[in-house]
Amino acid sequence: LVCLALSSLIKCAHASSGGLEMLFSDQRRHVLSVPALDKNNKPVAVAYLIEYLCENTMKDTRKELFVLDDHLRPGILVLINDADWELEGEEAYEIQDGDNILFVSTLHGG
Amino acid sequence: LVCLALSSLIKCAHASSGGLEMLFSDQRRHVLSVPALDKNNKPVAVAYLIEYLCENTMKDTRKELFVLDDHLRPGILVLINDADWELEGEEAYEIQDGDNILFVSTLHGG
Amino acid sequence: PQGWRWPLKEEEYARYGRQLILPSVGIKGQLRLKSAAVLVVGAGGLGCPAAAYLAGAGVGTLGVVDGDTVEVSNLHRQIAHSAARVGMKKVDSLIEYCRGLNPEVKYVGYNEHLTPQNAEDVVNAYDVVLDCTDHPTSRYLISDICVLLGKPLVSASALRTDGQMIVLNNPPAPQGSADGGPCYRCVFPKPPPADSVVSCGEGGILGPVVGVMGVLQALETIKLIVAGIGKENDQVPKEPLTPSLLLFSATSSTPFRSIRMRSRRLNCFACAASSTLTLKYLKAGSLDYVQFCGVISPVNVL
Amino acid sequence: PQGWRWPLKEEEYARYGRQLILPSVGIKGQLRLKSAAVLVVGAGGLGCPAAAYLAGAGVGTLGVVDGDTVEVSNLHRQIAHSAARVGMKKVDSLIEYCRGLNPEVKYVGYNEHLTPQNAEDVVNAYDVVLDCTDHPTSRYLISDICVLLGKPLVSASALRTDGQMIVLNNPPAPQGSADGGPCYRCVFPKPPPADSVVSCGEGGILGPVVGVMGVLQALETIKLIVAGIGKENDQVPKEPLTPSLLLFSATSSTPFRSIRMRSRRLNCFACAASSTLTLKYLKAGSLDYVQFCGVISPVNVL
Ligand SMILES: [Zn+2]
Ligand SMILES: [Zn+2]
Repeated sequence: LVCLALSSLIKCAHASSGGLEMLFSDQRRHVLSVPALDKNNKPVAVAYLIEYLCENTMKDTRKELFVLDDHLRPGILVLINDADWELEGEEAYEIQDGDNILFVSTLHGG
Repeated sequence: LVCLALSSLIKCAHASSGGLEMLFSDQRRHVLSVPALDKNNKPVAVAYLIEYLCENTMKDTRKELFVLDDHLRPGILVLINDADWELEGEEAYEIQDGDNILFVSTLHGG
Repeated sequence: PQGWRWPLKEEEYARYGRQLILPSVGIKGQLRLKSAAVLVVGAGGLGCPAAAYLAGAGVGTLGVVDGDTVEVSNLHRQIAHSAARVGMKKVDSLIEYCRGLNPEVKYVGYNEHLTPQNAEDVVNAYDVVLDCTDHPTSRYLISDICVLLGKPLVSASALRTDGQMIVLNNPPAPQGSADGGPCYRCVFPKPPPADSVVSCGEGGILGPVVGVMGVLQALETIKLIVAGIGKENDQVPKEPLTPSLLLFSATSSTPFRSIRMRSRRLNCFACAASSTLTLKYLKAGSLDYVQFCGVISPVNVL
Repeated sequence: PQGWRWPLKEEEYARYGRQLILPSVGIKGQLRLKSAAVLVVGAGGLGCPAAAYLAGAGVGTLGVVDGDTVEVSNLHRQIAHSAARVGMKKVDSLIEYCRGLNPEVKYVGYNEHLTPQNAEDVVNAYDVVLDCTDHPTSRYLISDICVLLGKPLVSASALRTDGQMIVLNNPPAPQGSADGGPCYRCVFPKPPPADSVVSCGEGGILGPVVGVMGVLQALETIKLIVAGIGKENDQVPKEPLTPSLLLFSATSSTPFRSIRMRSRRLNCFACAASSTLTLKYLKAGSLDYVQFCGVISPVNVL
């Protein structure tokens, strides 16, 4: 649940909830190693993390349940350090030392 | 709810819950400035914080509801960074940068 | 009794004594509860416990909206119904239970689902609305009518072992006012793809998971009323309350998380200054919630 | 029907279908629930919702212990009772409600308070115990008997706008075994001074606050049973589970906190190797819980 930016790598453990874990081999938490800088030598943004998760972590073939038209699909909340990512710059948010990133599927049952 | 150790002061905001706030002017959170070193030039321990709270923050005259025989009275939990203080050395625990200290009165109603 | 000069009846002091003596409630809070009308939309896993604790607390009027009938598969989580009431209208069953608990409350049942056509008439008389329904279509409709009529909305949902709760449109300032809290569309501007929506029937639900969320809805509602909602409140906050989304995950080692959410969205379809949403527009059926949320296909996963 | 070859009855598939389809429950979990006996001590603000959701989930046997009678001042939070049942024994009232919800469960009522003398006979037949009582004396007694009989204990409490919950003696290893979880005495070795103990009657209680804690007790109990408690469990953890204390504060912006608690106390009066506590000792009345917890004086504050 914590992201640590190392010299060249971001070690990132993110968590999924609300059913999303089914896309990720039924695990709620993943520890990842993501490069700290992207191809253009810029700090890695959440958009990159989403792409990375989709390509490397997701075992389910139905990528469209996580990403639609190159963006996170509607109905998935991204929570950065216990705040809605809309308060933090959304996809452009640059992942920092010690960040805490959570993907949550919105629920509708009652 | 966060304790910051500065050069010579500990700025400490602690929280009370479960009825204890009644002893502290009905406030749940307090921001305090406590010396970072005690009289013997040692880092301040939780025991000192309890003494300090009793002498400086508590408005209620019934100190015995917080301290009994120079120790915290039974029925009050001290939680350091979301862990029982018994896991952290109890009264001897030395307050660190960024610590999070919570006093909670145990409840018995149902 | 003759000559009784207290603000509450003798029976009410006995019944509500344990909450009356709380400094945060008091006589003033109890009178606010007594004069409040609360609408629970959905008499299922969320609505049953929510209505139970609202009735217990002594709200003046409790309205319940649901068009369904009690089934035996409801009973593991819908604790206000009973085996003997299988086949009965859920609205009637829930009200029968609540009346047994507290006959002092005025109960109003709406044995129908909320629709764009009946929404205004149903919701108008209430002070707070609880969304205890189970589909995105009703969630967008309830939010829209709460924006249009200026009602705070206590919204919760649950599935499998997870739950979510948020208080929306609080305070319920008019469309375009920056003083209001965000609505459901501010937080979720686009509905999820229809084939990613799972109901409790399809995905399953653990009873106490949805139960906890329903009880917490009652708690938030009582807190709103006791503090004085909307116009009644003397200390209207200068800045809008930004809500907190409560996440619950029964299988996690830290089962609850509180997430800071955004304020009103400047281009929100429902609550922005630019919004074209009106009561007339809604009632005319110009918004097709079913189409907006997509065609529901029976096969799905999330 | 004749020739039915499934592990559950047809009616049970219908009734429990929504929880059966959860991977964490399944047929195996439902059969474990059906074969489990759960004891709820206290039929008040915690016991009512806890028993409701345990009955709903289909535990095989549900025992309820309480010596009190339903009063009108209970009804704002004790949602299984009703105005018509004021004056009835709480045990009978709660069981009547639960039987209405789920007649498939076997109910056993104990119309008495738990005492050192009856504790062994009452608790022995159960697999899990819920402490839904309202005083330190009963909390120490229930913990002691659970240690002696090897029962996991789901303990909760509430007052005013706060609540607390912890799962104790889990796993319920014998006295002196380091494989067991801590007991109530490990966590609270000394009782609070008697004049600092406040009951809900004196301090007040908001209904949904104690309601949430009771529903969460049912949830923890179901999780324990479905995962397989005690000996039944194939994967007994090598290290004892250190429990998490859940704190709830209805007025806080982050209302829930999960606190890591200690493991068994090496010199615990009840569960340590050196403990002199035995069933015989308990039953003989050698432990005076009232004296241990101090004389109760009516004037107090915290
Ligand atoms: Zn909006
Ligand atoms: Zn112990």
